[in-house]
Amino acid sequence: MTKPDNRPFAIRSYAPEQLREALKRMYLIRRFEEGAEDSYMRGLIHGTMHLSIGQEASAVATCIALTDADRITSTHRGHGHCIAKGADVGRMFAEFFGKETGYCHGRGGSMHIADIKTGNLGANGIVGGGLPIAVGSALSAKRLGKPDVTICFFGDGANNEGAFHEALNMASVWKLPVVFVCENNGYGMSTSTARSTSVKHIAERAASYSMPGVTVDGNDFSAVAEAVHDAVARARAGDGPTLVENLTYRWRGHSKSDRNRYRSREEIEEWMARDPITRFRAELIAHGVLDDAAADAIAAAAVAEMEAGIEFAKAGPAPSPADVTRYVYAEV
Amino acid sequence: MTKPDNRPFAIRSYAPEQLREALKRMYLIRRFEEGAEDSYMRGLIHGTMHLSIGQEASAVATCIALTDADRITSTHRGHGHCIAKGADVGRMFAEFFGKETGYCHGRGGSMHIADIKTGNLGANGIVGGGLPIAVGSALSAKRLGKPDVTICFFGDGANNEGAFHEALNMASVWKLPVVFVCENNGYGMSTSTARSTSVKHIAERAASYSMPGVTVDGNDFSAVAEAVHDAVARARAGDGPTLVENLTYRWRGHSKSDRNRYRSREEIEEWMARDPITRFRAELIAHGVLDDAAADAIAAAAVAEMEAGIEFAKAGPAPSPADVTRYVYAEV
Amino acid sequence: MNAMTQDQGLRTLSYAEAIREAMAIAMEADPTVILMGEDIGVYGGAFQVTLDLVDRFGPDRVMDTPISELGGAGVAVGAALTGLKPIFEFQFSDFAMLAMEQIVNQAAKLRYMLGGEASVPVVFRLPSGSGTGAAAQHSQSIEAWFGHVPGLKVLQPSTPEDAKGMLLAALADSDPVMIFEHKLLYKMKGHVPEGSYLTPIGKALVRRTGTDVTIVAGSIMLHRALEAAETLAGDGISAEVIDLRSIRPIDHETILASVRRTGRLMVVYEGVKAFGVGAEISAMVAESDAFDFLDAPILRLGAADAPVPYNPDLERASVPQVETILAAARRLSRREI
Amino acid sequence: MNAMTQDQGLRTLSYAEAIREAMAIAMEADPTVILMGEDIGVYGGAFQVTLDLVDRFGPDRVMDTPISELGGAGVAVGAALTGLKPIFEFQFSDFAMLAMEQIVNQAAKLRYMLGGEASVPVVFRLPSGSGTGAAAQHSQSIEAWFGHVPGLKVLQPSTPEDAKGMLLAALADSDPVMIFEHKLLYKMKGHVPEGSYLTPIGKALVRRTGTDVTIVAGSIMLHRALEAAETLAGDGISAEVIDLRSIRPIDHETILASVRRTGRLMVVYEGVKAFGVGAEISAMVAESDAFDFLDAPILRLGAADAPVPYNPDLERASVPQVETILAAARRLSRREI
Ligand SMILES: Cc1ncc(C[n+]2csc(CCOP(=O)(O)OP(=O)(O)O)c2C)c(N)n1
Ligand SMILES: Cc1ncc(C[n+]2csc(CCOP(=O)(O)OP(=O)(O)O)c2C)c(N)n1
Ligand SMILES: [Mg+2]
Ligand SMILES: [Mg+2]
Repeated sequence: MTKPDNRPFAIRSYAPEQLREALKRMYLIRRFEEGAEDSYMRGLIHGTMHLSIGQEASAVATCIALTDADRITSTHRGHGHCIAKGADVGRMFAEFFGKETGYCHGRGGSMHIADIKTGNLGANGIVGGGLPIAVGSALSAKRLGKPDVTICFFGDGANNEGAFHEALNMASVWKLPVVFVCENNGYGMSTSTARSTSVKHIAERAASYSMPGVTVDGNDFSAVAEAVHDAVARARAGDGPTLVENLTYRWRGHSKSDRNRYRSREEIEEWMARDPITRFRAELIAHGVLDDAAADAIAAAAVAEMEAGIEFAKAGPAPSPADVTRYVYAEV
Repeated sequence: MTKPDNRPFAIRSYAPEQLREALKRMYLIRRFEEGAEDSYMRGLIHGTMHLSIGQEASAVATCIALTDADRITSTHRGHGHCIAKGADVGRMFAEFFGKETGYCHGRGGSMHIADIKTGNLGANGIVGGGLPIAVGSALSAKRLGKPDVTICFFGDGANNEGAFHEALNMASVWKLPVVFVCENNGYGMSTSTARSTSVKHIAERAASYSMPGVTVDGNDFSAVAEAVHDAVARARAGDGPTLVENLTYRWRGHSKSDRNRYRSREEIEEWMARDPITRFRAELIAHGVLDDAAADAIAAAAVAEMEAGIEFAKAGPAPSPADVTRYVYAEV
Repeated sequence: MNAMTQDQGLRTLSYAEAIREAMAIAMEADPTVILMGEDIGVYGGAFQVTLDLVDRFGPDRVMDTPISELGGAGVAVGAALTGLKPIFEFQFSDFAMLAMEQIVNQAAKLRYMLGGEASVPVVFRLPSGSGTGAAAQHSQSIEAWFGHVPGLKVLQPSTPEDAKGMLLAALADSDPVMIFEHKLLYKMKGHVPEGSYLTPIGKALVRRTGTDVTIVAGSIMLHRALEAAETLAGDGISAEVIDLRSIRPIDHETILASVRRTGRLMVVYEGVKAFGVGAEISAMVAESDAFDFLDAPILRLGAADAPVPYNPDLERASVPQVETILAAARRLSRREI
Repeated sequence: MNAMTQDQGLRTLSYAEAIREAMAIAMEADPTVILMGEDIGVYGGAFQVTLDLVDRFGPDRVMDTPISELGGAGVAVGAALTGLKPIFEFQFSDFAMLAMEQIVNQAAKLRYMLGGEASVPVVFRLPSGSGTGAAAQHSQSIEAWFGHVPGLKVLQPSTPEDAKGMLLAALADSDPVMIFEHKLLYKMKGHVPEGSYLTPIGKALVRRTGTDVTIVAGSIMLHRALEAAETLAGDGISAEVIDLRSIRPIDHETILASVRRTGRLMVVYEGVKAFGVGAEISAMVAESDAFDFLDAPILRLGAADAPVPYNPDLERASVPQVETILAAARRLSRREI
């Protein structure tokens, strides 16, 4: 009889190389968003943006075991998902700077970044917009006989959209290979789940669709990874969808114009003390996946990658105003 | 110590006069719809219509204890609700015949009949269209400090619309005095609940909105009356919404163009054997509310009322084509 | 209904059959084509357009959806984005209002927002129009809205032949296409070629040549216009009748060429007059060089400024009929600057 | 931005403040007026229009809704049908696409479908337009769609004074009214009278008189047109600038009277050119007797045929700017038949 492996799920399930890459992506998300914020302040980026700082575990642990053929749909708060799925931050910055070298050739910006090659079907400016699209993506996999799973990220606020209900119902009726990952950060813009949502946990709503629903600490990398792993396995086995709810928190305001009149300083600080990156890093060190120096090196690499990304983005050409109607229709 | 009253809920709760009126309305619905069907065959009615024959208990037992100030929102299959709430069949037929004397002055037809005076906010051509409207009506009652309750009728098919989800969530969050009455007749048009809906009983979905959900035999007058009574009491007490699911069956096709390729003869016959009118009549007789002769007299009165209604309708004037844009805007 | 639709020894099908044939051909040829919609399986669709297709292709490819228009359309969009070619039927075009977000915010814009890195080859079929006594929420003609949406293509077949060819063309297109089918045309018969062929998207067609006045009309209004033109000929008024066919893009050239010749233009359409298809065509002509050739104001005949009424006489009065077209055409032909 | 908006010793407010003042006045006067929308309470609305109103009127009358546009709008419709007067804010007009069914199938049609037996006095407020770098799903100008919908009234204030007066007029109206507010105007300051007053619905306003060309424009385009007109005056071109104000109904008389005088018409609007506001106005003129007074084609300046792009230069290029208006007006003034 072998001794049970009591290490956290992620540690016992993934190779050290994968885990280090995951830590790297978490740092990269954090640094990328800080870099974006800084660029925004300097006037290099226009419009608005929604930062996911504080939610990095949810994005990276969800995507850790996915292949490029597995797909995600993302949200307005999608930078983390994008990087977690493997996007290049240079092309992301280029998009923010409105360059032809950006993922959307400067047409989309932060709210529409997609990276089809790594399976990211795109952020979405419409809350809940990605929910049925994810189900359609899962339908494609099933009809085309492919093993690919689709992960649908959405927020606690999105769960009150009719699209949520319609999408989960169809996914269940048709037993499609999709995992609904709710990033419950407690607020849809200024409105707390308590004031907007008639259940305590979004995962309770899974019962309405006869699918498993699980709520996990979304700042605990291993907890997220395990829940998503099980859901993905279920989906790949043809057993249908699952709803995973990651409890997490965004450190920053909803968007650049948030004056933060609806949250207390204490609440924010309490959550900052549960920084998912610090926790994951400590876990990796505790289990010998790396040491402090190696972790610092990873963190430093993330900074370098972020900085190189900004340089790449700055250097890229801007689209020509004459091309304003390009890409509306397929070119024939 | 008094002996517990083991009689069915309706018998012990309502005055004989009310019960006889209820039986009368059930007969009237049946005869009205048969009359409408017949008129349709004769070419007196154009368009289409959705008959609720077989579902009369659900309509009448739901409305038995409501006042005119209590409101309902109805559906495309709304004749029963309309009569149950107290409408005049003459004006209903007049509407079907497209007359100025009809409830909608001939502009609405079967799918839009409303009778604001008796609290019927209207049938609806859009599946699920009435769900948020009912919540709005309940919001009015609450804000205006009135004790009125709103009943929202909808079908099993409608429960898969996003509007269902959004409406129930808001009603619950705001604790509004509304009762959602799902008439589950097993099919949305040709699509069975099994093929369209990821739960067995719609009432299971109440948990997603932290409201009570109860499933009853919708052809059992007393069962419906009791469930709705409790829900209305809860609503009036300020405790918020309830979802009541009446299991029932429509004897006729979905609409006039249904070729019935999705249900078996046996299934239909099985349900016809559970005729809600026959059952309620027998119950009333068994408990001495009336005798056979009195019941026959009620049935005959329903026929007479139906026939008089048709005559009234025929005699009414048609709107003038010159008035085609009348009623688009308020006249000032 | 008129000469054009009469059997001349050629194979005839109804408009509904022609659409069904197009779907069957596409499904045979391409396993990625699927059908989605409410009651399109064993029921055959509210207008029986998909009748028996589920028997031929099975429920995995002829999918009855729950009554979830937003979600259903969104599933079709997501499927189109990832390798399938869905044909999504809205049971009535009116219900597309529930799915505007997926049609307009997602399907129409995805290619652009993604800088050309993705495409959404979805086809939406929308039974449309009045005349069935189904009242205000089941009788609308909302196609003009989609003319206002870059990224979409919007078609309106008026014959069985075009109904088939346009659907096949839509499937061959890599962008989202909306096809508005008129409910009253489903039973109309006409010649339909065998096999696969594509009716070009964005091309209007002169269905009757004339010299005195140009009448642009699509869908069922084409047939009313042709009937009116026949009577006008007896009056000595020679009307050119153009089948619009495509609302987005609009075939400017065919219309302008005709107006340059006739100097008089009338647009007939079933949607509400204000902000309808006629507004765009009129404005397009009025800003073009053909303006200089106009000998009279540009007339629009559209629906009354009201929801579609239930009463059959009101319903009839609310949209252009042969006699309204006739009267307007006579007025227009007499008008001098 | 131009003379009209400059302080002349009179009380000035921003467009957002003017709207807020209108809401506060209405809520003070009428306890049935309530506000509904996403984040309109403590957050003050995405554009801070409802700032602090929740403190004044409490959360029962300033209701944060869940993110449920269809349901939220439907609740407002149901409430309006039964005794309340809700002002429902869509956070961005783009999100109204989720609620088209309740706006168009229900609110707009209920009075008619019920033969006049009910009314739906709801007001929808819709922050609209581009210029904020928010890209394709947060920058649309979809007001033309609602011009196509009988039963609705559709307004577009271009000044703080009108923003207040139109909202009060909308609340005094017993039919559903949609008010498209331009995001770039929220901070614009201008004179706003104290107290309650109603800006008449359906009346355009000549903001600048002229003799050579008529420019019809609404919302932010009015300001661009006025700026262009100022420059044109230097060129010796006298432009009459009409503030459209109301898209449904459109004030035919004011526009036609001007065109009869100038003989030249240009319509400037931010929505996509095809099927936009300009199409309706152009067609209305081209079918009217004013047609005979036209000395040149009718020009439309609308948005490029594309979703609104993110890149700021593309975004700017996608909608009419002062210089585009100038160039077009010069072209138009020189044009002879
Ligand atoms: C349909 C729609 N409604 C409203 C908005 C405006 N909006 C953008 S993000 C947001 C809050 C979303 O909350 P949640 O889903 O919890 O995601 P989070 O921002 O917390 O990540 C709102 C209201 C939108 N973009 N789309
Ligand atoms: C939004 C919308 N989608 C589809 C339809 C067409 N339709 C009318 S009734 C119906 C079935 C409704 O099923 P259910 O809610 O169960 O009511 P039932 O007809 O069984 O009483 C359908 C699909 C519609 N009227 N509205
Ligand atoms: Mg959130
Ligand atoms: Mg049903």
